[in-house]
Amino acid sequence: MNFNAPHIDYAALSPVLALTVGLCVVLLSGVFKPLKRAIPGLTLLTLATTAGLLIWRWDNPQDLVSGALRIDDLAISISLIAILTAGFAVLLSIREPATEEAGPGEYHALLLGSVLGMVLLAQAQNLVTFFVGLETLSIPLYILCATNLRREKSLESGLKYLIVGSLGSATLLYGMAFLYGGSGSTDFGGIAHGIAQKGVLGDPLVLVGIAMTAVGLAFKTSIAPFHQWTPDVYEGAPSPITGFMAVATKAAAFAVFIRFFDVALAPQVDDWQPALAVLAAISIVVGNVGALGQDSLKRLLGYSGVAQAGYILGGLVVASEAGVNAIVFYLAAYAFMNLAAFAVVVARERETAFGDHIDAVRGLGAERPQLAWPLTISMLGLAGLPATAGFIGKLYLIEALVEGDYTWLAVFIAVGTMISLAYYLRVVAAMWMRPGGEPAATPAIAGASPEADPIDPEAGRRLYLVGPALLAAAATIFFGVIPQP
Amino acid sequence: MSATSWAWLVLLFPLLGSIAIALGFKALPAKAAGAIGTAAIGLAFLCGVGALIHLLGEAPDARHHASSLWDYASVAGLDIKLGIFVDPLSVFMVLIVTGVSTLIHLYSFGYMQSDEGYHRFFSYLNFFVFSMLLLVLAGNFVLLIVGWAFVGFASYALISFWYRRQTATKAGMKAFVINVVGDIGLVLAAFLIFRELGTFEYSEVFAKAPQVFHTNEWTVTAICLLLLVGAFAKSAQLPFHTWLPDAMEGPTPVSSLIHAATMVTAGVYLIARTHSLFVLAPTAADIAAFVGLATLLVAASIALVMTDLKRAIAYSTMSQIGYMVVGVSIGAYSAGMFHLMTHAFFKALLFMAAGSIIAAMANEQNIDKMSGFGKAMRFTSVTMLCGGLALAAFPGTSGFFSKDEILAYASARGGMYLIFTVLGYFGALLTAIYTFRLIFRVLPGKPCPEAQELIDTGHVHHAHPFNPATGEEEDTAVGFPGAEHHIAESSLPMRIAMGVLAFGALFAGLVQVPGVDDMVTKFLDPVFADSPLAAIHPSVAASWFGLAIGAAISLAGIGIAYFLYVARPETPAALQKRFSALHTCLYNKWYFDEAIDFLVVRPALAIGRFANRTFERLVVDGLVTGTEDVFGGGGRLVQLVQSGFVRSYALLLIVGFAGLALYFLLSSS
Amino acid sequence: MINSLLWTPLVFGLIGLVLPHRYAGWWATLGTAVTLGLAISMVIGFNSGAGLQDTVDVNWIPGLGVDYSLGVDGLNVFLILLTTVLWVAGTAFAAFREQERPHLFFLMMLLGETATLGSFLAQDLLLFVLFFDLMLVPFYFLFGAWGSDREGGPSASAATLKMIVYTLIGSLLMLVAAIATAIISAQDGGHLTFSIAELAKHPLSEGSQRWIFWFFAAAFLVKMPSFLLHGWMPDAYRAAPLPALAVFSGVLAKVGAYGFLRVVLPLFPAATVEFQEVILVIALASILYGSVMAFTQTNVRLIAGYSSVAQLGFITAGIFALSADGSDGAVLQMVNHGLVVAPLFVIVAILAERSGTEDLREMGGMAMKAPVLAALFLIVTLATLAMPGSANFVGEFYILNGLFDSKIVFAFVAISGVAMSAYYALRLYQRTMHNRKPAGLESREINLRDGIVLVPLVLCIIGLALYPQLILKRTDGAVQQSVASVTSSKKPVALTHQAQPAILRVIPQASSQ
Amino acid sequence: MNVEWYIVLSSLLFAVGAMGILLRRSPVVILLCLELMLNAGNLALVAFSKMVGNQQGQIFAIVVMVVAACEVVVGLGLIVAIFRRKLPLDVDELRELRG
Amino acid sequence: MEAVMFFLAALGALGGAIGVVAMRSPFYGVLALIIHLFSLAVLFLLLSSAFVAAAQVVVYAGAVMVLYVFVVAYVGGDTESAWEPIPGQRFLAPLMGAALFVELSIAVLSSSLMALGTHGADTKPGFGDPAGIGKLLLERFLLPFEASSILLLLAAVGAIVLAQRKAEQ
Repeated sequence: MNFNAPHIDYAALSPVLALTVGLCVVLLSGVFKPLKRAIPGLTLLTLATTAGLLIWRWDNPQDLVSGALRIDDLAISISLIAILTAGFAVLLSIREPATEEAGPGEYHALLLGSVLGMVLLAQAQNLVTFFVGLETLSIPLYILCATNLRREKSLESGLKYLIVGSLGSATLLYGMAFLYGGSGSTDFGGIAHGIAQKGVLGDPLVLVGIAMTAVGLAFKTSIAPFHQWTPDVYEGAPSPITGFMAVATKAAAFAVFIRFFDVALAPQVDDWQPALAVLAAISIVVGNVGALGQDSLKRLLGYSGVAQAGYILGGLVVASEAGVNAIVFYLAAYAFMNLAAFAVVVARERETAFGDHIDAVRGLGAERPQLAWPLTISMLGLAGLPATAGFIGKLYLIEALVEGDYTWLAVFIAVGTMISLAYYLRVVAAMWMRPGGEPAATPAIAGASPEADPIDPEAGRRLYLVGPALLAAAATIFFGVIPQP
Repeated sequence: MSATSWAWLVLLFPLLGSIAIALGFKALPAKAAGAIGTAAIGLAFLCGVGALIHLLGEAPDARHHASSLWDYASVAGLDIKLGIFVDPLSVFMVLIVTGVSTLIHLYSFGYMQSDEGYHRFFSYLNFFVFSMLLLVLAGNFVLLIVGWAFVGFASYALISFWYRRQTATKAGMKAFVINVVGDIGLVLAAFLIFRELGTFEYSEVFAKAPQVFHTNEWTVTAICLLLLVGAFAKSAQLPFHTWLPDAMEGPTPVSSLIHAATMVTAGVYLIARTHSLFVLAPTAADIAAFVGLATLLVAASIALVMTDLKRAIAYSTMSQIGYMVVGVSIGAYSAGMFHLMTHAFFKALLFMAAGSIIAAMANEQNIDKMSGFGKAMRFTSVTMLCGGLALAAFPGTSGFFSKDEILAYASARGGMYLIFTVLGYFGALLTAIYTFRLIFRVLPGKPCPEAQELIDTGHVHHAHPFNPATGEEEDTAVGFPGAEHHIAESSLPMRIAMGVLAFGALFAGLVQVPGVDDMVTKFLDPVFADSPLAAIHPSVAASWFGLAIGAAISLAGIGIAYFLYVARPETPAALQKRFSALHTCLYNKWYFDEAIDFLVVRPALAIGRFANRTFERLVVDGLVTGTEDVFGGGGRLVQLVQSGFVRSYALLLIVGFAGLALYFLLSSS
Repeated sequence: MINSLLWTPLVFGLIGLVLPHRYAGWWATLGTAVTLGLAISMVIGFNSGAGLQDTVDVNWIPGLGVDYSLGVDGLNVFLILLTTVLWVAGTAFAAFREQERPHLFFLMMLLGETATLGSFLAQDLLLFVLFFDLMLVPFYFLFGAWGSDREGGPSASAATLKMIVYTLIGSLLMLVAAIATAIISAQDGGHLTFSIAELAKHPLSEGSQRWIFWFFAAAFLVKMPSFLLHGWMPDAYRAAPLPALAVFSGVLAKVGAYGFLRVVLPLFPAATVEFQEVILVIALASILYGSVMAFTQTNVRLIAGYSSVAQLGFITAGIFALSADGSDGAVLQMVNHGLVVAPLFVIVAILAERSGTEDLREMGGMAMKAPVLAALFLIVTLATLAMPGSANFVGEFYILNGLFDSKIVFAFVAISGVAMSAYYALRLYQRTMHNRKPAGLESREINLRDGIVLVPLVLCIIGLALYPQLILKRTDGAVQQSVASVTSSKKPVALTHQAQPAILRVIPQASSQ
Repeated sequence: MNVEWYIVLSSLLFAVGAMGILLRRSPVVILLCLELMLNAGNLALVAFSKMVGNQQGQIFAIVVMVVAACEVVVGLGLIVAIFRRKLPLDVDELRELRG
Repeated sequence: MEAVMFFLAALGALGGAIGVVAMRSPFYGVLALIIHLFSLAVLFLLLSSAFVAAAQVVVYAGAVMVLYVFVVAYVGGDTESAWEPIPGQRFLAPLMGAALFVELSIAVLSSSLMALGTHGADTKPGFGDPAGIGKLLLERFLLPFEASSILLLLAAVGAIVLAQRKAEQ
């Protein structure tokens, strides 16, 4: 028995390697006291290097390590979104209590681990890599959610995420097993080939396999009715992590969603298209109505994420190039809009005793315009108003949908957007307009409670919070005005 | 200078006067405003005379000219120019309007002296004259409508001139809205004309109409009926007349000028102007004539019982316009226009006299409280008598000739039209009675306290100013007659105006004595030459026979009035008791106001209230809140399902999975 | 030129952010004045025979076939002028008064101007939709943040939210419809483009037109607002700050009507003909309902608001007369109504300052010491009720004449709105200016600052009354073109629909004689 | 035995595991049930691997074991953290986050 | 013989699984799981997957279960009450479990895939032995293999983060 080491193109694999190395370095730096302060910097450096390497590989698609990965423009753009989000999360985590709780080395290593999972997931093209990547993405997040150990909510969110997430993973795994059984292969290409060749097109085994993988992926992307973890986990997790999770998880999961469904399951497109369209519609409705009347900003963003996932799923449903482009653009736009919002939420959490309650941003327009503007732009963008990237994103999606003969879903997006205004603008109103009602008499977390985090009255001026917020908001506007720079 | 240039100048002066007074309301002293206003109208009158002379210098069938300043709105096939049309009819109207207006301005110069809204008054008044002139000079239907609406507005503004009186503003509103209904009639008529004939220009319309329409074709009948809606609304004919009595809330010169002499006769002018169409729609013409007749009788009957001096005269105006409408509708065009002219003189005069007396009564308008002004105010009494005689068609006065000419024409046309003659004479009897009822009540007899005061002190009576309609006390700031608003024949301009009009009332009839001169007929003939009806002329003998009957009826009426109100003053009360039902009906003006209120105003307001209180809240708002509730409810449901139990989340996940798998199983087959 | 016209306000607004508070208002007014100057020079240079001119056309989102494409023609040239005029007035009116957070206020005003101008100028369907939606953003802030809460009613922000959500339903559906239009058109052979002119050349199949028509119509009808879709109007109008409301009511409502002419008629001719009567019924309902509401309302803003509903009903009816004169009149009436309703709201503001209330029942006698104010108000009132001799009358005359020719029954019903408008407009005037003055109410002459705002607007009304041809002449060409696309498709339809309601065939044509 | 039997058995195990998650409130037991489900997946993978005759399924199963182990470690870590925080070890009582 | 083995192992696996779900005490649950895992290992052997079976026994039944036992011992194995706070859960959970089973079985049994009804492909000897698995692992599945090692590292770090003493402050 002779052993043939697989060919490895280290240049193309370099982003993954860089991340891994960075992860180890960061983890080790946590052990040495003098290096502790440099950890955020090291993390950012790792991310920047990875991003640079990714950009270097732009427009140069190829398969890696015996077809386990495929680095192409989709993978790179999604990875970049994940890395960008992680970079923001690092900045927002500065002085975050959770960082201290977990130890900065561990915290950032876990973050990088999750990013690694995302990069792998975005490039995955066989079931094993897919599954491992997904778990590498998820498991650090389960931990990170719970890192604010003093707060019950944080632990609760971690546990909930773990339980439901593992249930989702198990379902996904079972579906993968069926697909493997049906097609006899674990490679995406092999699956497509197997389904088409073995005469199992439309076979119940394959179709149920598709259903189960769809459930697993829908879970990760917060598609209703598999969304229920989203609001709870978003609310409970430390805010920088929530921001990271909201954007990056969704992006990576959608990347593999696209790759898996549009490549491996392409032969069955007629079967899964209507099902996913219905799921998208349900998500749009559930997410949007669920967000109505929410007082917790993070929770509101959680529900909004459900709705947004519904919109994005629309781009997948049509299974066309236009749809994929629309998804990528929308995810990028979504990243900027959400990051701006979370940066402000983090700043206000530290600045006031209201936590992420909507009262925390009441009167922000007068008090802290540098925070109010980003949040406003973010909300308007999420609501899809013109001159923001959100509008253009919706434009792409709707165009793809109409082109793919899913106009009714486009109408759903329109109606959903209409409902969503009711809660997005509520936030805007709280910032700029005279309060409709009295602010809550007692802050969400009383100052004396042991769970309360220390208040930093200057948080609204800190560059590492305001900077990302402004940057993300500016990007939102920029891509709204010049969508194809 | 061409005739049209004169006509443009006629329009220009009042407009300039109005603007100058309006803009200079702070800078100009009161007298200057009055002087400017009067002078502007005087100049307009002179220009009108210029146009007249110009026309008379031309061959009779060349006496029509059109001219336009600029394209007003001419696209998409509509061609609307800012154009005027000058012919004997319009010049005739111009002369009456400017002539009477000049005198009334003169009268107002004195009468309104102490009013604080003096500038406003003259500005409005000049604007009114401008509008009226625009109306009569307009060269197409659109501009006619503009003038039509402008006079309506001027009328509104002047009726509610004392705008702090709620009665005045209400009356103004009523007048305006009813007039807008009339405008709508005109507008629709214009649409129909345009649809059928493709133009709004008078000359083209009248030239094309006979070629396009068959006689009595329903289109042309519809056009004429719509025109009549406009005419009746303006001229206070049934059933659009209710605004006119209320319009007496305005200052007396306004009643005299707008609501007696000029504006209200615009309907007559309109029918005369569009006679070419009415000739094609004899049914519509007959309808007009019968409505005129009905108005004539109804108004006269109401005037018999009115106790409010000005309102009684207002009903008399309605009645007299009825004669004119009958005249121009049955084909007695010149006669109708002639009556329009004489009526302008004597009715304006009567109002002026009434104004003097009311001023002397310190705004009291109830004739039951008046008596003995014959001694107290000699000049006024004499002029009032002149006006009264003319109105009652006393032989030889102007009204005598003009009214009888219409009736003589009706009998000459014969057939069904004899009804107009017969009932017209009956109306004349009523006219004579109610006219002299007023005169006998007011002038002779023992002076009432106010008259006595005037005799004794030479000053008019002073009382707290109050609203004669409601008895409400008035403050003296702007918007009410000023504190010293009690000018009674004291001022020279007023005397001049009344004198001239009295002269006109008595002797204007002499221009058109049957078989003698017929000046008006001859002048207007070219205008009506195209109408076959214009060829009908009562013979001179028949005319004189009619005059004789008219004289007899007039004298009889005066006699009855003398009997009732002077010789046996207790009879009226007895009659009133005897015929109490009839009296109540008359006294309530045949319940027209109530009927309109019940049929139009109340339903409209009820609908409005329903819309406002019920529909808006239930349906329109309900649509919004309903949607809100649906989504909000959905939200609460989602949040209820989001129970916080992780196991129930897992359950939902499994349920969703089972559902999805079921779908795929079903779709596999 | 056209670019600078569009972006000047926004640029001024952004620069204004760095100026001291005191100057923010005046700087903004200067910005609007400069824009007005540009607009005037554009109108002067306008060639009424030349169709679309001053065009700019740049690829914006090539992937989607969206162009940044602007242009001026007869349809929009005066609406642009109207926009710039009213914005100067509104901004100046606001600048004369103390505003909270002036930077933001005036930035929003100017952003609103840019967005509105953009929606008028856009020649690309998607760009139009974009600006159409963008208009809402500044007004959301203006109404919500500077509006006033109503006692016992919804707060300003709640009322505004309702407005935004309501008006966006239509807009978002319109977005879908716009994209569908382009894509279906491209699928029928042809490249993907949103250019309105290009799309008009290849109308969609009737089936597609049908639903797309309603999506567009929903957006426009809500915006106007028309009957049954005006649910957002009362609360928003009550809440809005008056300078913003003046431009909002004066201009933004017209964008809806303009959209019908610009987009719906040329692009969906078959559906337009098919649903002509449905839209006419809605228009008539708006006229009647708006009028009836206006004469029972006691809130002065709402009287103006509901009168707008009625007026926009007229405009819609004119457009859907589907004849050149009707649409000519509609365009003229859009300008007129803007010129009337904006000063009306300015006057409402002035009255409210003097009386401390916006309830008609508590007002009266304000003309006492304010003859100039009364005169200005009177002129505005007369124009509102479309007094013959005003340009509004000419507009209504054209509208109704067009309607009379095509749908006579509708014309008869519509014209009853004229009578009602006389009543409600005069009622507003009388109850505020005339009658007895309630105690505690002040009658004060208009001051110079308000005069500077109000008098030019009134002069515009008078000028237009004397020479409405100014607009009609320049508009007609483009309107004919817009209507022609419908009438050309109308003929075969008319042939297939022999069974017209009998009532519409009652009147024989003159030519048959 | 036919492969069908194995697969049916694995689906039964999968269903039992899912039911356990739905019914049990102790986080430890829920973790055990998750193990059941993952193992059901493993059984299916291995059975299919036998069926199609390649060993990819077995590789997958091994990787799944690693993943399962990771989940267990993290899950147990969380349980310990919750226990230390003196919170009830009952998933139904952890419901501060809801709505 | 194979059938007997299968039924016995299947019974063991199913019994273990039911035991996990049904046992009130976590401690017994863990023990039931161990039975289940051993039974599974037998099934793996039957499916000619020797290496997987071995890994199952060593990794799972050995290492992981020990961890369970420690944790259960640490936090205390209180039996949970029978009270069900979520309405409908008692009823719906078995229902959905059954539905899942039925659906999956239908999918399998109604599949047209012929191979399901066989003993599987004819495999060469050495199928599933450590050598073959190892070769595949290091050649084709090198990357997932390495990735799972990082995953393990991360999980370890995570466990430390969560369970460290500091949290008690």
